[in-house]
Amino acid sequence: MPAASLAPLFNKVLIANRGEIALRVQRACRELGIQTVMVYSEGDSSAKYLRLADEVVCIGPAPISASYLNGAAIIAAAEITGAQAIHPGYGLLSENADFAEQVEKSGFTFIGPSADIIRLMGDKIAAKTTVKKYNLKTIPGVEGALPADVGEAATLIAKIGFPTVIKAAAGGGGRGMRVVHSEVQTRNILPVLRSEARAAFGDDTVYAERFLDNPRHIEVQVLADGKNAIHLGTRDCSLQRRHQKVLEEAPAFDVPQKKHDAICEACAAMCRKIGYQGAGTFEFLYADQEFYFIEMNTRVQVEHPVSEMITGVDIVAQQIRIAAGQPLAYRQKDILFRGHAIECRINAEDPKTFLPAPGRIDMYHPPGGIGVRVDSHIFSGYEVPPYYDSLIAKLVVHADTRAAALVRLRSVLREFVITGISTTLPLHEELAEDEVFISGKAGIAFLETRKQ
Amino acid sequence: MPAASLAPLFNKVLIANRGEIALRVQRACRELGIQTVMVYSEGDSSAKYLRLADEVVCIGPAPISASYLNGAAIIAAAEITGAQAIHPGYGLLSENADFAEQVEKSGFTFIGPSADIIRLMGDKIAAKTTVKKYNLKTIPGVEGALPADVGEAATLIAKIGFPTVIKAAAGGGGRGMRVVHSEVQTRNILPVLRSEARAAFGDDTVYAERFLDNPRHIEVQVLADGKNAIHLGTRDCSLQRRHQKVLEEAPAFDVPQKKHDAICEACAAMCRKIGYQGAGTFEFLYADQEFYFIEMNTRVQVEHPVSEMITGVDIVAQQIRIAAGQPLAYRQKDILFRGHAIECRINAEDPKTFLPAPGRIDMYHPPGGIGVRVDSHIFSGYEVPPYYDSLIAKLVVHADTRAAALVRLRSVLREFVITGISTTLPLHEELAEDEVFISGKAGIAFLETRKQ
Amino acid sequence: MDIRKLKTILDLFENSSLTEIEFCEGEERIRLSKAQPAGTQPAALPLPNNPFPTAAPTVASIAAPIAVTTTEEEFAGDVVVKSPMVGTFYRSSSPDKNPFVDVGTPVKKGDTLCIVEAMKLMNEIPSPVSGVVRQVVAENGEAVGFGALLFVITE
Amino acid sequence: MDIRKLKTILDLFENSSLTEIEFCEGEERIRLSKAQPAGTQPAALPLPNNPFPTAAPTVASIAAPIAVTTTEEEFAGDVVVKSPMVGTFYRSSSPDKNPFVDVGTPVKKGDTLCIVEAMKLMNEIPSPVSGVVRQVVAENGEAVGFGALLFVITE
Repeated sequence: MPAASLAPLFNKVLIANRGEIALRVQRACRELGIQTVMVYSEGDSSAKYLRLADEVVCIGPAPISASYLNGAAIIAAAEITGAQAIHPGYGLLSENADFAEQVEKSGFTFIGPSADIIRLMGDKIAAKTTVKKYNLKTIPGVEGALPADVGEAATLIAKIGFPTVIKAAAGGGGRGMRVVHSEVQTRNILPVLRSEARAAFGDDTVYAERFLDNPRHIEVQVLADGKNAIHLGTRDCSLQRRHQKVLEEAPAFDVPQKKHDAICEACAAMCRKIGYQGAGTFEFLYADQEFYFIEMNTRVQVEHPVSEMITGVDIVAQQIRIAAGQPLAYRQKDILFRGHAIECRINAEDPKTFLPAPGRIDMYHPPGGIGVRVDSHIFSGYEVPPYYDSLIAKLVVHADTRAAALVRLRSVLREFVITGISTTLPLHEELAEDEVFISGKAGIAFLETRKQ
Repeated sequence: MPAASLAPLFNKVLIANRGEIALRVQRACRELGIQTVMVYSEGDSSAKYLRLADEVVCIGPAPISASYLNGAAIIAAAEITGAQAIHPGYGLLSENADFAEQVEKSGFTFIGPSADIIRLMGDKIAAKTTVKKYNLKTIPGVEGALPADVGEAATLIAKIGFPTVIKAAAGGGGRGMRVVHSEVQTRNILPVLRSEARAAFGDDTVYAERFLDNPRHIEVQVLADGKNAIHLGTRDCSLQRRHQKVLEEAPAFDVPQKKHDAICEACAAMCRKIGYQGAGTFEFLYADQEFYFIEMNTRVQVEHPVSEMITGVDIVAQQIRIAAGQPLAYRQKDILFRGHAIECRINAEDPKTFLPAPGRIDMYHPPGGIGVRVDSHIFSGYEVPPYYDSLIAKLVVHADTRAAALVRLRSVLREFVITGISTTLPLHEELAEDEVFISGKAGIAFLETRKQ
Repeated sequence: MDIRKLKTILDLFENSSLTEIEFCEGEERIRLSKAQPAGTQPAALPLPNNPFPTAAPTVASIAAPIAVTTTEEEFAGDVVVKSPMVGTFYRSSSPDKNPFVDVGTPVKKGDTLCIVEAMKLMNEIPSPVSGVVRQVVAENGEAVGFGALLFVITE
Repeated sequence: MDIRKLKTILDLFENSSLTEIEFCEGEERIRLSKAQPAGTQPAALPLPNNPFPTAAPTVASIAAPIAVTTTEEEFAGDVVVKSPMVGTFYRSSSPDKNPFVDVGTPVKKGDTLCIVEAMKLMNEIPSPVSGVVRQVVAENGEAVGFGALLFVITE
């Protein structure tokens, strides 16, 4: 690489997140020789990754609204520490276009795409309209928002056929949506959904699309520098519970290679055309060998390690390099795909009821050995705070084939010890033995409908 | 792969070792669907890998001579548990040809090459004579054992030039050797060395070879099934203290690619010709761009994970498959080399004096994240017994380049926590910052002569 | 169930810190239980809080460092004033002016004690009580995090 | 359940620090409980031995399982005979012969107690003392590891 021509990296980056991703970003910075500023809430003051940071700033009390969602405090923390850039991690402010804009206006670099792109992709209807221009299919549906007139809307919906799902534009995560099976039902449900949406989100815009029965959730990881773009293949994230991913793998299994490569290339091509900058994920529903775009995430994702395992590319390090103005370090042909990776999200939750289980971890002993990666911020004696997301560790296994990765997963889960609190480790032990999951045919409804 | 044509794997394997390699082999068996029998001494009864085994058998009291070197007890343990094969790990009985022979005579499979090959390679002079036939260079020296007559021997030595090292055939690990710088010195030293060798090893056979000044130690990993053989590239293991390796990397750095590939191919070719079966390592001294064969190890080595990291091949699983009579699962062209890996041996030793430091580990917290692998049998609360080798963990990092691997190593060492006993972690932190090591020019004398 | 198996289970149970085990096999069923040692609350016993800083000691350069342990109780009777926001602490309204308060200054509830600048805004921090400034903890121009100790006031 | 088995269970329980045992086999059911001796040392308490078996419970099929805690002291006054080697335990020299000893058999020092077969060799195990066999712990044909408890002899 012609190092002389590269833009210099940042001297200091502020990490505006918590938990495992805060440590993940910190590790990437450390390896890039960048100093780190970690912000934290009073609820996270015992987190050990703070001790590994160069500087730490308390930004507020435990509730996220007063701390990790407090953009002003985070920007003030960047000001007083002289950080040059802010890495938002995932969740929290990572896809908040206003925050990204404020960061840039305050003279810092937001590590992610521009506020405009975040805003565009944050609006589900606008995002779909956009991707269609770049040859990505969306689920057949009524173009744009549904008209206010119930009769007119129902007629339009009937044209695309049933079952159809009607969704609030401002909804998400399973909230503000209904599946309808007839025109009559549509007429009845539509006013109800609109008033619910108005009450819940202050916006009664709704749209409609064909409902796919138990499709798989497959996504494409991209990296782009504003000019060039590459893909890092696919991930299958069909194992979800209440729209929360539980287990992810890479690459997506049992997709014809041509279809697989075509969808990946189409995503990269779109990034090139819109001048996308940073890491991004195109999410699709996959049914009957067709990919239907559902949304784009303009940030690093929880499940990024599975793509790192099969490609050897450090996605977070690339995000930072790109934000500093460096060109992509890889061309598509440099990306060699090797083997299969599976990630289990270990949550501090009851494995049956999924109720959060914060508390003190008496013993934390992660497994080791060949083809095993664990990303976690916890340790023996750590008190899992009750205020935040319950993700406490990500167990990733990698092997030559999906079958071998499954075998490794089963073996390794036996060695993973977390005591003192309930975790979803037993759920993953069950899943690793589940025939439907093993077959690779599990769709997004699998986990909710599975017999226990 | 045509699974139907493969010989069946073993149902049950006995693991005749302890510590991290016992767990390593157990993991491989578990992934292959093979039941494990772990033998243990009374000094190891608290080891947690025993709890993960299918069966355990106590084979004797703590001292290795009465337990892990007690071949009869190990074979009896295989008998009473119905194990079909014995994996010897490294060290202990792994290169004991008599044990291998006894195992086979007792009706079990020894997971390793035949007793004849072990015996051949265990005799340093015979090994060198053999490899020369297969186009591997040895250090210029007097052919065969030195003649009994001092004058005659000194004359022969003078012919190959000084400095020369005289070694007892039965010696090793730095014992029973002297460097001589002149013919006069040779005449004086020779009788002394012989009588020392007689006293120490019961054998006064000595041989002589050119002494290389601070060469590097580079080795080639091979896998062979009795017919075919492949190599998994090189490892540089120059960082040694009292002939004990401290840190290893793969591939060997700064060796011209042609020379590198030629030596690897020569080793694989020899394996094909002699019908070698199993994993093996050809050890070389490397100086002035020449490889000089020193010895062959007919077993898995401590540092095998660095080769696994750059090739993706599970060496231990392959050993077991080969011993079961399966052909190699890879052809040479299947082996894709990716990136650079570094392994640190973490010993329970004082990092300055290297005195053993057994005792209770209060806290064990291995690092995680991208490109990090830890092989270890220890845990928080584990009592490191005073009877055995002080190796308690192997930290392996992997990255695109050697420079990136070094950066990762430095970053990751900061996160590794072992408290309660002294370990060599601080030594590795120093090494990771050492300019000579970083330059890649460190030879086998580097660690002993380095200023602290 | 044979005796060997039972013995093994017993040993396993013995060496564990479990207090109860129930084990069924076909028609067989075993329940083992152990009394918990009275009064031993091992909660804080093996607290491995300490190893980490040793492994990676870092000096946070920010006024409100990890785990602000200075709580009101430590200043029994006195009132502590903490920073309500992240920013830069100033003792006066401009460099050429005198500090708002000093040690010994009597203050009324609502009097400005200092300024914390955040995002170009000057935020005046009022005294929560009437009293006398006993201690000025933060230094002029210092960066302060949320909850950083600024003043101690004796009512 | 025969009395020997029960006695063995009792002995095991006696020598353990358990306070309760419940044991059912088919229609049979045994429950044993013990008052907790005051000031018992909770030896295994802070030892984090427990998480691992929970994570991966395995039943070792070999007589001398992990951590043989039965030591001489636990049979105060009596002499325990342990297996000096790995092998198969036989109570008689051949299947059609009577056992060398039984509970209650008086033995002299050096008398053969049993055979441990290892690597096709029949090793006669002599009594280390003169006395009376109080207990036969291992079962005929059972695999024994080094240190496995075979007999208890009262001098």
